[in-house]
Amino acid sequence: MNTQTTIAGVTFKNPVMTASGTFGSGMEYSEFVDLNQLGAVVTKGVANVPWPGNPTPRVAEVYGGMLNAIGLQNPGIDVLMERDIPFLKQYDTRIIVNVCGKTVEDYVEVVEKLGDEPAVSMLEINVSCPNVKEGAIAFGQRADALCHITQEIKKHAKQPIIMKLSPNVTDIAEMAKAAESAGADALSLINTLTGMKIDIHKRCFAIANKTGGMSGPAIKPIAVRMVYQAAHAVQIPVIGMGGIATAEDAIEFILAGASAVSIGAMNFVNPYATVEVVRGIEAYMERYHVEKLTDLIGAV
Amino acid sequence: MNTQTTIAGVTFKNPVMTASGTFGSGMEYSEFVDLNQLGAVVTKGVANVPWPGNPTPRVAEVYGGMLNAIGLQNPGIDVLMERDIPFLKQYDTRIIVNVCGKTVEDYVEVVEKLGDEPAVSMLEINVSCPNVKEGAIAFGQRADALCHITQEIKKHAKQPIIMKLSPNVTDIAEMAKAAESAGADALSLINTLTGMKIDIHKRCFAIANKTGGMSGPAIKPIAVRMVYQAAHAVQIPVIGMGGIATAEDAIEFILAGASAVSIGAMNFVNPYATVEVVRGIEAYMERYHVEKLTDLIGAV
Amino acid sequence: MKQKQTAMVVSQQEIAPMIYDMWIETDLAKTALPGQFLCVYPKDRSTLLPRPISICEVRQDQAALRIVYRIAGQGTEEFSHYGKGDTVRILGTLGNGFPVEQAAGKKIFLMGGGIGIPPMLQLAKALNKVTAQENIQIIAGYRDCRTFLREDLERYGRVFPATEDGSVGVKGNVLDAVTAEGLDAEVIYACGPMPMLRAIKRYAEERDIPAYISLEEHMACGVGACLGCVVKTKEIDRHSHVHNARICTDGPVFEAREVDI
Amino acid sequence: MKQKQTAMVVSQQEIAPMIYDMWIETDLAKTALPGQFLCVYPKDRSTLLPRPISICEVRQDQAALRIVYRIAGQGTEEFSHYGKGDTVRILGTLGNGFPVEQAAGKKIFLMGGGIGIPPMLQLAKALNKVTAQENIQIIAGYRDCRTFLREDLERYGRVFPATEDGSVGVKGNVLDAVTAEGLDAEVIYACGPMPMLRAIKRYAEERDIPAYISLEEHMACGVGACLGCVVKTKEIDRHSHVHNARICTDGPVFEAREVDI
Repeated sequence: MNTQTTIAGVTFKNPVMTASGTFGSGMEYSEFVDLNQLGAVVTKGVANVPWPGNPTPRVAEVYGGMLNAIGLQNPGIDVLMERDIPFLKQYDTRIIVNVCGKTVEDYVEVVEKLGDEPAVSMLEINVSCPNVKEGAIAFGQRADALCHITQEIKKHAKQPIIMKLSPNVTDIAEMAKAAESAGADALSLINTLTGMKIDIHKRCFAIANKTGGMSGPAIKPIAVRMVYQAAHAVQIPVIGMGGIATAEDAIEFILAGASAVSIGAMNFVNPYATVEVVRGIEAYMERYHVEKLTDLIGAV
Repeated sequence: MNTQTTIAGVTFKNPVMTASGTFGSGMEYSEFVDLNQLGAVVTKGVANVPWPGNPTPRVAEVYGGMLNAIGLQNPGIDVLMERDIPFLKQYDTRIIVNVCGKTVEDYVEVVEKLGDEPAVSMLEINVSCPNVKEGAIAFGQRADALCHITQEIKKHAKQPIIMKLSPNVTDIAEMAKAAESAGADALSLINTLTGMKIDIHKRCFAIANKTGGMSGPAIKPIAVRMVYQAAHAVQIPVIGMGGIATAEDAIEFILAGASAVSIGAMNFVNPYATVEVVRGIEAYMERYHVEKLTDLIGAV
Repeated sequence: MKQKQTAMVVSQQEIAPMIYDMWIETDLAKTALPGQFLCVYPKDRSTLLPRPISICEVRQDQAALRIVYRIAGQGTEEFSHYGKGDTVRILGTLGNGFPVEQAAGKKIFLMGGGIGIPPMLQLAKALNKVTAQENIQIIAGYRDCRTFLREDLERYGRVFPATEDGSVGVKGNVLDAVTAEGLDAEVIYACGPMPMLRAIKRYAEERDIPAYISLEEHMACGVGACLGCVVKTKEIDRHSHVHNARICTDGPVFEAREVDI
Repeated sequence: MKQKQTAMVVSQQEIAPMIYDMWIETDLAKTALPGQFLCVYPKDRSTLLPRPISICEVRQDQAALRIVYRIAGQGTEEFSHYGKGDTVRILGTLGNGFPVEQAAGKKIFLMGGGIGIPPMLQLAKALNKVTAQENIQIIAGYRDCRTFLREDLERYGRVFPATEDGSVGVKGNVLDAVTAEGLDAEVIYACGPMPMLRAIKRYAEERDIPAYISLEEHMACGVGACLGCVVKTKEIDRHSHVHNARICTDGPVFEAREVDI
């Protein structure tokens, strides 16, 4: 049985990754799971300088999921390269760094620094965080803006780039095509859906930022639909995510066209989720006599 | 305590309505709830001629909700006026008719026939059904198209019109403004979010139409966010819906800016949901000494 | 009577692998008809839609209903853990049920396939009131030797089992059993998987005898409002005004000739 | 030790309106420290996030942990129905806990407000090992005469209750009690609502004494990965490299001067 999957020339031992922002840099969850078992660790979004993020409350529970407005708090690229990458290098897993910024220049600065780090296999460009005022989402909700930033980053990136798409758009296929035409090597989706929760007793917002990004099993059907539409609109590989809790969920995304999947909010609910999904995919392949994982991609 | 709310000059005894397509024409649920207790019954979308709808399976369960692709099966406007409106006239509740069509002319034909029926208080124009190929959604995802159909219908409508907006858009505020600028008397949102479910054992789509509209508590945070954004973008009243199961949910929408609310998929889970929400809103107003329901609208 | 209520579980046991037999105490039993069904609601709030489950047996005197169901997912898995004294949330009784009177004095097939067998029990009981027991031929199609409900059925008619693996009775499906046993009938009542119902529809049409088949479809409301569970009809349906009837309210039982399956 | 496990409920009772007292059998007790907390996960799938609940008491010999919590929503409401023999899904033990050694030989305030009182019990127990019992002054702020855990606390120190309604002890909050009773201390440990903690921070800074306060914030992961539960810090935090520390891992206990609340 071969669980390998290849994205933009990079081969992963299995299709299970961590969704950026839900797994830190792996250190916290290394107490629960053996990182060597994962296809890749995708680190929390990092900018050119440290970001303090948003005021609290930053998270709230919703039916079947959660809202978050962390605001991309991060220690900056230098700390990531000095502290977090060396930690992850100890493990036999791929490293993908998620990159965020407020301006194109911010992104480029981070991308260039990462170019000197061969241990980083791919870069995921976050143009879809709904929780930061400037930058980020502004690039992710307009096809022309997405094209522009993708082209600029491609000029400077040594590693293949994954454009992480926002689900808060009218036509995900159009966005996927825009990123592909601008040179993206792969796509990942979905980032969180913008949501809101109001405390009816205090008559205030549950999240200081008013709106937050919604994740968790509740959003899975929307994510599966968008992954299906994106995967059928482009030739480049798609990494699927959005509410994956079990191997069954992961396989649903793969059948919809995803070449790999990421576990996000469910790490918070079940710290063993990533490795359980790896084992569950193997069990499914065995049960249905699937020899190569790649035979399942888009096989609906 | 005054639970009345007024929309485009039409006064409702309370803000609780039924979401189009989840309550038939009231007949089925009249066995469970006293329709006299409701602010309004919004009937299932009706076209100029009978529509057969989509093949089955038309519905599927998802985490915290459901997908549906009924395809607007309906008996046509003549049957509605001869059979369903007379039935609803027996009750002391407002009647709002949801209108669908494939072309502008289809909509106009229905709207003109309804103009002769004074028992119908308002018309809700469905330009956001994700499950019919032509018409409907095509009008609901582009601001210019939404403007056009709104203007055309306003030319022929005797009753005030509610434009029912699709949540499958990048900028709900832009769509809300487009409808208002074109003369809409009110807005209702959200219609369902396009989702997909794949059966990983049969490796087929759970719904014959492949995609379906997602509803239920799982989508509530997205709905509350969009109602808040729409209500703050326009002057006309907004009717909020999307996963409302309890009075607490309904109040959350009202605080977000909704002048009224609709109960949708939860009628299927709890046939008494509508009346329970009416009672629960009264209890909340009593507990917090709210004299007029209108004091709660947008009070976050 | 249609009502959503919280009822009490009287007893539950597994009678075959993954197949559970639950008795529920509810006054809905007073009006329940053979072929009608209940909507059963999971308690876990992540699974909201009702599970339609056909009524297997009715004890009006004890105000008790019996349902026999197979674990098919998270909802039915939850139900299978209920025990005596637990509550169960139900909506019922739903659907039209089998037209018992059509069997008056006639020779009958009751054909049940797999989890379509349970509704045949209450139907067989009712048919004993309108025709002689030797006329009641119950053909039950099982996977294997786990012939659940067979003893109960034998109390109300002649039972001819068929099994996919041939371990009991005729090897094959219910129609194979009819041929092998050389049986015939003037009326057919059936419930089971779609391929079986299609075959029975053909069988009945060839012999020009009525066949009342109970259909299944994914449901959301169970009361005829959502139009989720429709079946194509030969004629334009009086309610929908298109070629669709609602399985939950116009059915689940249809005369085979009326539907296009 | 950090581990997610399914543990067994030993006992549970309501000790004040909406306030529940649960003993859990778990080997996590062996390493649990005063001021640490557990994440407790609801079983209903519609509520996924853990509920952080502070450890009230530890019995290492019996491998048992005690938590005392208030019903605040659907999750804690679910927990309140658990009884002896039921399972409870927990992640623990989490957080840094109170620095007991800072109290060596000193005169101490343990200040608990409302549902901030429970962690004071295990802390008082531990402090008995490092200072004389008469030095351990426990000031417990209650709403009313329902002075839950008071008897337990009295076994480990001198308890001065304060009540909002004045029904027991001093009328007012914990600092009103300090004034009224003319108490003083060299070290403060506190847990309770933010206004109370802010007042204690001021009180301690005025007297230039250390105050170790346990903070609360909405959490998602409980293990320091999501950055949901941060508190502003006076200095740049060594882990985050910004003025934010993670309450779940760098806390929940902070020296009041270090945080900007």
